[in-house]
Amino acid sequence: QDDKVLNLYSARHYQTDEALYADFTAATGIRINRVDADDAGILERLRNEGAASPADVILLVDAARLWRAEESGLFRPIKSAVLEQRIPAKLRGADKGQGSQWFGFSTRARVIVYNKTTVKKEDADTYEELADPKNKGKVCTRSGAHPYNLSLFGALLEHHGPAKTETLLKGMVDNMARPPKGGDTDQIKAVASGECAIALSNSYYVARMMRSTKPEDRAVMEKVGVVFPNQADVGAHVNIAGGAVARHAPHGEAAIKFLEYLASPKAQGYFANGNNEYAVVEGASADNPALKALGPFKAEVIPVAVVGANSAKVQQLLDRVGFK
Amino acid sequence: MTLLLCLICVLLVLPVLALASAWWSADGQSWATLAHMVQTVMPEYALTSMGIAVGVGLGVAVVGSATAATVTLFEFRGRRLAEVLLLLPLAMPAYVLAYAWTDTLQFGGPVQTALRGLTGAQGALWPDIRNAWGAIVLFIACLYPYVHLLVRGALAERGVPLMEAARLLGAGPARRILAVALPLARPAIAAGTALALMETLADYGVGAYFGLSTFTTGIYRAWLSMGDRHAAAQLATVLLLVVALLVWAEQSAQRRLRFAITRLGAVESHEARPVPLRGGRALLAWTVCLLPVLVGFVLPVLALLRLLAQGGDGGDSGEVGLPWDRFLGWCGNSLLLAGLTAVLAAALALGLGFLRRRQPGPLLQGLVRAVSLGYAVPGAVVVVGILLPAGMVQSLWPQTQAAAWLTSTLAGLVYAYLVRFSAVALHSVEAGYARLPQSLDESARMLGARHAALWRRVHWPLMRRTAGTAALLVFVDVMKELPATLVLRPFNADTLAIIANQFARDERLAEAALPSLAIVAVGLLPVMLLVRSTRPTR
Amino acid sequence: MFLQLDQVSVRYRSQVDGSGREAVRSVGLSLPAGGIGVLIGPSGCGKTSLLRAVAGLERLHAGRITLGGEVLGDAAQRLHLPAERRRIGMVFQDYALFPHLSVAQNVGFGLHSWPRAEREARVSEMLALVGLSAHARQAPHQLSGGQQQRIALARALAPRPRLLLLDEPFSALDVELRERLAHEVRDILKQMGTSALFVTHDQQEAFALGDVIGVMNQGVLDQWDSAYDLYHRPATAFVANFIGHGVFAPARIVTTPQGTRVDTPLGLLDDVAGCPLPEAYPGGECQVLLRADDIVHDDHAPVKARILRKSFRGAEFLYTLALAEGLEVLAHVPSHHDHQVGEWIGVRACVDHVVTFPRGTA
Amino acid sequence: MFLQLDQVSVRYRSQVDGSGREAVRSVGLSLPAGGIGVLIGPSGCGKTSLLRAVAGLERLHAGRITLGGEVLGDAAQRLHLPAERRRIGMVFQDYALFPHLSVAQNVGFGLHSWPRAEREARVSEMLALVGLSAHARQAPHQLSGGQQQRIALARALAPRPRLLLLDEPFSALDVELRERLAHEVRDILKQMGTSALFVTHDQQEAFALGDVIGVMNQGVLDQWDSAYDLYHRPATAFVANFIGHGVFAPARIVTTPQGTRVDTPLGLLDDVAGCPLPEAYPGGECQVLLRADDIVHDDHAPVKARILRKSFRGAEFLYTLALAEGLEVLAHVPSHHDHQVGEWIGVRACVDHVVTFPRGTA
Ligand SMILES: Nc1ncnc2c1ncn2[C@@H]1O[C@H](COP(=O)(O)OP(=O)(O)OP(=O)(O)O)[C@@H](O)[C@H]1O
Ligand SMILES: Nc1ncnc2c1ncn2[C@@H]1O[C@H](COP(=O)(O)OP(=O)(O)OP(=O)(O)O)[C@@H](O)[C@H]1O
Ligand SMILES: [Fe+3]
Ligand SMILES: [Mg+2]
Ligand SMILES: [Mg+2]
Repeated sequence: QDDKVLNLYSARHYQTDEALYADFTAATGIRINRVDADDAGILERLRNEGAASPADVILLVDAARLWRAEESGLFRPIKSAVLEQRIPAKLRGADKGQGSQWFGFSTRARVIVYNKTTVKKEDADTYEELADPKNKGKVCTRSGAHPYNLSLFGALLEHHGPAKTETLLKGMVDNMARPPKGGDTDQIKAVASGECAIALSNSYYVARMMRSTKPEDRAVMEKVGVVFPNQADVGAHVNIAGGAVARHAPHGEAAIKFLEYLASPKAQGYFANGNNEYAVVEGASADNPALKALGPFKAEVIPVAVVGANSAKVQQLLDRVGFK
Repeated sequence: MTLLLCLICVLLVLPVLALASAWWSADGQSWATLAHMVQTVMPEYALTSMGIAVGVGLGVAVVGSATAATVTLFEFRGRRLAEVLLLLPLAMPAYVLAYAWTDTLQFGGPVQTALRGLTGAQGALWPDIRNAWGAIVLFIACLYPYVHLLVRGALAERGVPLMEAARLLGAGPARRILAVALPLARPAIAAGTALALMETLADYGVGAYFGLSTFTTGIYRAWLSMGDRHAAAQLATVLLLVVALLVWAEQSAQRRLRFAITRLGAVESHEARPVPLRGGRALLAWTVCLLPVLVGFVLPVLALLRLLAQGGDGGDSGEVGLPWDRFLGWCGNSLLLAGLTAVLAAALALGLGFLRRRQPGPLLQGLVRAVSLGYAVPGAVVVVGILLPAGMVQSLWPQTQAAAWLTSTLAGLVYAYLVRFSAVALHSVEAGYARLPQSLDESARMLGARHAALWRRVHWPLMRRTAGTAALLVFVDVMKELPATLVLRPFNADTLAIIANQFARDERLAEAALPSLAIVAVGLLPVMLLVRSTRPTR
Repeated sequence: MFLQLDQVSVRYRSQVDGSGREAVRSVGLSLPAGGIGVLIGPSGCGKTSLLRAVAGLERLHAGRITLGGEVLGDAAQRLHLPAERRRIGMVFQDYALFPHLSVAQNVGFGLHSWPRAEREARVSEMLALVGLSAHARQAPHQLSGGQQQRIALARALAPRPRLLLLDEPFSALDVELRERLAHEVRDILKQMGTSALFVTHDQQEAFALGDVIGVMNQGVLDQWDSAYDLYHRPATAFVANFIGHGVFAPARIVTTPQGTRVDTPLGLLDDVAGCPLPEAYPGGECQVLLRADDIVHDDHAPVKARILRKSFRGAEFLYTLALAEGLEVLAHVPSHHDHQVGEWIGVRACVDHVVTFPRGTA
Repeated sequence: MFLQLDQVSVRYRSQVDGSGREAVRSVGLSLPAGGIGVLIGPSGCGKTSLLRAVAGLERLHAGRITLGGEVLGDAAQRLHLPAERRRIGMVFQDYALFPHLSVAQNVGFGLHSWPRAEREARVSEMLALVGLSAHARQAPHQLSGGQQQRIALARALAPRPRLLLLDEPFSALDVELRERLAHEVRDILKQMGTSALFVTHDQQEAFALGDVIGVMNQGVLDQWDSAYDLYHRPATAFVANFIGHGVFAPARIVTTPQGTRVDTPLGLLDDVAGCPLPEAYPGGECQVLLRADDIVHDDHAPVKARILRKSFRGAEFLYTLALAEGLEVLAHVPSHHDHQVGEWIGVRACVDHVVTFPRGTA
């Protein structure tokens, strides 16, 4: 077998990753074959290719999906000293003796964005406040069914239990300034324009807007404030983008090498600087001005498996309260 | 030959069957999921879908027929230009249209901002277009060409003797068009509308972006959020059943009637010549033609160009913009896939059309109907339908590597496209065949022309243009296709649609603008080519 | 006159070389209100083209058409009233039934603006007239050729047009039905005072239907006259030849003690009421029309002829005979005289109206 | 026999209620090699349907067809040879010319496998036969109705099929052309020994063309016989009525000293060669067929009749007459007797073959 190639299935949708891969090839001489799609599609493909799958490394951008793929036996456990050393245990799959099945390489926080002129920061600094009647007609979000939100609500469910969560979600629905639609950037712009006042967004979209050279984007960011929610209690919700080695990977060696490369300072720098994500390796995010400006925050600690297992339940709750 | 075609059909129906099989293999969990959805959201989803379908169906039928009638039955300054313009929206993917219009018209978009600045007004000047009504308008604007193209073909061969007869029975131009020309084009209108409807029902991109609660949204939720493939497949088959019923109803209504014109009228007759329009009426004709083109092409392209001119949001962070060097490769992949699929689909449709004409029977009819259903399945669900049987085959006979083969070659992708888009070619060709009188076949057969000769010497010369139209429609559909390409393409085989989607998913509309425009531009190539060959010579 | 055509020409542009071909040349005719005219002539002579010009489906290349005083078309003034505004009905040679409408809907097409009840009544009435009430709900393609033709007729009659054009409206019907329909249609037209212009290739039908009959020949209207005059006083050799079975025999006008006679291979012909004076032809040389009905088989006749062919026509045989000097003539012989091909039989001419033309015109 | 039909039925499934309608019912007929058969019958009686069954364009609902010993179709054995393998030519009632081919290409369509030179020669030959050589390069829609029909004929004749089916091949042609073509087509068929089955609604044509003639009535073949027998010995009242102008008059078979006679309103009829014996009818009561040709105008005849209508037919008038007791009869009267409508004229019957039927069958 030609160990000079590596087959990569990626759900990362960031053009900056090109540089990341090119660097890896330059460093190791291993060529990367790549297919990127959405998480669901990649898993479906992997599942059906079965033992014949050419995939070596799988990159996904949602912890729940990583967990589910692991449950379905699509990954193989990895023993790698480098990975174990660099990546915090809470960002790894459970180790049942043979090593973890997946590793998080970057994180993004689900932050609250608010309009500085119409909303006081204190009124929007917890997720729960999104459901508070005081924010009636102010909230906008992307679809509740989007993995970013499913993941967040899954965590809420874990904290509050089903009944309370349902009330919370209902409250959010009642507070909506408009029905859920568009992406996170859309919500930020809507907050700035005054169409609504409070929104949820992934941190990297916020950071990207902050660093934009376009005057409109800067004008948008002038108008909005960003807050890491729940700093007083559980911390802000954090999701993981991570990778794993496919169960039937033909180039297992190269695959591990690649994952180790992703944990390297250089690659972590790409995540942090190129895509405004939080690197998992200490200090790598340091020179991203936007992330620096956002400052440090308290992240929630919650087992990924729990969030993953919750997503179907969350969807049912959403359906019930009419959260689109 | 018959066997081969039937085999191909079975192969193409396989994914649909795989989805249907979910009803047998359904477990308690999927029933629970279904029950939950039916109790909570499904009624609303179904209602929304129905509303949108009705709106789009009526809209495309009216806009498509009206524009087709305008350019074929009338002559006015710049008619040729109008003919070309009317096809442009074909190249426009619905999701791109949705992005472009939303960006332009939304609260914080350039138009409202400018207007607010101008008038000093506050708040939203108009409601957000991201609702069911907006979706209906957008779908009409990008799907009417299906109807337009097919109807244009039908009207070009309109029965001159019949139009003359109608004249002599006192029918003025309006009644002649409404009571004779268009009813004769009914198979074409029905086929085009069916295609537009299936496309609408299968859509996810626009629906998701607009936050619409459609049936397809439901399917996706069941699959993605609840992780329940079975329930998703079950819902998908419900959708198929509805579509199948609709198509069947129209077909059986048509069966009683004929739409073929046995004798051709004199070329020089008035009826064969388009009626010249001048002054106000010519203006009206232009309005009819321009409105859909403006909404479906010109304005969104301008919007995209504006985004492009503003440059990416990349900023100083050193994020890369578009890698120009690879752009050609993406174009190439798109063209290759689209071209290959278009030719294959058209050939398949012609083959099946021919067979059905030779041996009309319920078996073939059912098979063709079933193949057509692929178009009504949301793209990602088709992928599941394709991978499922392949995966099964592979797990039973691992050495075949069926699923891996499917994903590691372009052939697999082309197969997926055929599963999904054969309907487009089938419907077009069927509408074309409806215009060919049976008596021609009969006389050819009496003169000893059977099978191949009948095909080559009678059907092909008379169906050539229809085949071109069919190929064109498939071509642009493949150019725009996303979900199946996303999942099933081999390594490193990105297409323009993939790239556009990558940017769009990353919420970078400005960067998405360029590949989107490229899709449009590349899609226009064959459109232009076919404008010429599908232009009626008579 | 109700319908008036002056110098009407119709031209088709040829697609091969772009040049024009005149299908109708300088045709003039007129028809009184309520009159029925019939056009006959060989295939391709321009009958359909002329009807289409009257209907307004072809523009006039030259000439002028008026109907009830109103100018329908005038080539010189570039005037052309659109067909749908002429209130003229037409039965097309190829029926042109709407394939997407039922039989009843086809018939009712022209009654669009009528109140529903009246429309339905009229449709039933028309279907009853053509004997197809039972087929009202069928599609045209489910009908036989003759049935389709009858629907086309019913459809054209239904809206009570002021002028009706009928292009071979009975060509696909059997004799009995055709006669009955011709009769009834004529009665209806006469009752309603509708004028009509028929095209037919059946002389009997022309004679039975027409108040005036026109014979067309290569785009030209040779004669526009009553049936009787057409038969007995044909204007051209072509008309003489076209109407009724006959051959032209060389003849000479001679003056005998009993008066002017025509000397023919069958002997001297007598009744020269319709015959021009001898000096009309140089040296009296002319040709005379001998119709099959004019030749009588008579065993005692001095002239003998050999039977070349014979064909059974019911009550009689049509014999093709050759005289000794070679001239071929036709004769109707009652079918109880059963002579064999090759036999020599006696014939004589028994002509009421002698029709002569200059040599070489036919 | 070359062509043999046994108990052939054709049925169309009605699309409205799904039930079947029999267009042809248990038809049996046979045609020797080189023979020419003609089918006549009223519109919608199933002629076209029968031809289509022979051609293989409709499946048999019952019965069996063989051609030259080969079984073409057999309903009982579910056998159906496809049309294109039967080597049968057909002229369609609606021509069905190929719109994308020129006239010459249409004619040459069936000669695909012939060498080029031969094909071209044959096409020219056929075009010449139908008199359309000048139109070879035109498109079918540029031709007149009759011209199109002739192209359809030329196209079917060109490949020299072993059996030719012609569905009203001359219906759009004028009498002269039609007779010439009928004649020439007959000669060609006879020369080449091709069998043919014509459909026509013109009795004269049927008599002129057919070796055997069949009369169809509502899907049933009433008689399949020579022209002479059809006319003089009709098998059914329908055939008698359909062939030749006539009416049925009540009559009685009586025995006179001179032999058996038929007593009719016009007096005793004499020649009873074809007449069944008196006891065939209860009390001798029957009806007798009186054709227009059988009624002779004779000023000295004792029976008088009043002229109801008259129509000019060229050599003669067709009079519709009413006898004193009310019976209407038809008569052909030479056109030099010019009586007026309403006048009473003397008539007598002059019947060769007396045709009688039981009362109430027509
Ligand atoms: N496709 C069809 N579907 C149903 N009924 C039909 C169809 N074609 C013909 N018929 C019916 O079958 C009967 C016989 O039709 P056919 O065409 O054989 O008549 P025909 O003898 O050829 O008459 P014509 O002289 O008018 O052409 C008619 O009553 C007609 O209405
Ligand atoms: N659309 C056309 N283009 C060119 N020539 C035509 C066209 N229509 C008819 N013609 C020619 O014009 C002449 C007259 O045609 P027309 O149809 O008037 O004949 P017609 O008298 O009706 O003959 P028929 O009795 O055969 O129907 C014919 O020679 C025909 O070939
Ligand atoms: Fe994202
Ligand atoms: Mg004509
Ligand atoms: Mg017929």
